[in-house]
Amino acid sequence: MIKSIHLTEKPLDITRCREFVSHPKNGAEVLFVGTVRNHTDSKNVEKLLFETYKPMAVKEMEKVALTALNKFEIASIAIHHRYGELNIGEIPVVIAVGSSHRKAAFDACEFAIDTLKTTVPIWKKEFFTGGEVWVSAHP
Amino acid sequence: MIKSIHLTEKPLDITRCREFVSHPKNGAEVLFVGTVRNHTDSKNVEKLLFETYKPMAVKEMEKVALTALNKFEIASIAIHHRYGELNIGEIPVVIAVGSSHRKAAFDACEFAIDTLKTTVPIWKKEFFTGGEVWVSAHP
Amino acid sequence: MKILAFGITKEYIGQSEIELNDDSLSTVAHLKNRLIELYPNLKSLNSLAIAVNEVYAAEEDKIEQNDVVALIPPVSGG
Amino acid sequence: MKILAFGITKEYIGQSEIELNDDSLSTVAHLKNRLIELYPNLKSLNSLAIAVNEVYAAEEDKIEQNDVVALIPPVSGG
Repeated sequence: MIKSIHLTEKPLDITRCREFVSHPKNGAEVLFVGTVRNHTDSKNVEKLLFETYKPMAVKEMEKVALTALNKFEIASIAIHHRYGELNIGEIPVVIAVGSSHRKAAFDACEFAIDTLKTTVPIWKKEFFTGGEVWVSAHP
Repeated sequence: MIKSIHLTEKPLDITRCREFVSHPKNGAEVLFVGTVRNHTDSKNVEKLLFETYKPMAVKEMEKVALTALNKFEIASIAIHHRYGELNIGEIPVVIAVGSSHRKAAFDACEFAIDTLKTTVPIWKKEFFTGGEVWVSAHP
Repeated sequence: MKILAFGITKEYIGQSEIELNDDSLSTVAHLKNRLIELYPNLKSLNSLAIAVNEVYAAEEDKIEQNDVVALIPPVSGG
Repeated sequence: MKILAFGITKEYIGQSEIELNDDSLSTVAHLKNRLIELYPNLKSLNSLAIAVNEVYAAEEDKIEQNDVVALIPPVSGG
């Protein structure tokens, strides 16, 4: 059960995530990298603020990692998330999975990002020209 | 239709693949990184030799990329493969996909590696202690 | 008890932390109803989960005065 | 015509390239049968595809004397 959980204000290091899950027994690594988009629907996004309930978020990230390790034939997983203010193109999230089965690696990585987006207490506020909105707050 | 195809004897550059598919409009990047495993079934692999029919392999890699771009809602794809002699832990293949839809990015990346493994004329020879074998050649 | 507010709930409540001392609030459902009475904007949210001591709680879960409660509006990480 | 051999087929044939000049070999299927007669080990393979001018060919495809043919045993990249 090899996992790396990291919730930080500093820039994420994709290479570090990949190297964490890499192992001579594996053979397959799948990575998901989220980046800040310059638009949502028709609005131009200028920057994002990520807020978090840090101790709980870390626990929930641990749960996502453990569930992925139990549910799929994978050897290792890294889930790193950033918070604070991020500009366009910056990286809020990196998930890396190591496995000897590439299908399991894809499935586990997709499961991890999907689950993170529904369970981990992190909130995103988008800033537009002349406006701001908490994403997904309202119907 | 943004694609990067590369078939080389030199080490692959994962960061370069990711940066190629990265774009402020995207938001999601999925990468597959293949590494040389130290074992196949019960045998200890010492090194691998990748041979290729290079002009045809490049054409087939182009086809994989174009098909992925047409079949899935993705913006960009990089397919880089290495040939020659590789040691344990080295990287024979990197596939990176950029999209604004993360599910499409996962699906396209998995499709690309699955298809590459069945259509692109590249052959792998495994070297063990006291033996060598062309992978998948025989039933 | 101590109640932490995050994301949009922090804006609705006007601060990131409030004290609410009321022995009659024995379950998560009671507390949630009371908070919606106090801050009606909370009703406008897509969802409002409650965490007790850093773990998601169910509506029927009991709460104690020394628990740390957190308001979890719809999350949007990743 | 020029015939290129890769992977294990190069070992079976003993070289990476042979010349085969025979006007009667008008389709991919004919050529494949002839090659298997000449190098019976080819029959042991999981599969043997033929590329003509760097494109996968079907059994019934015609071949010309100036085509470049390649033997494609089971691929194993990635």
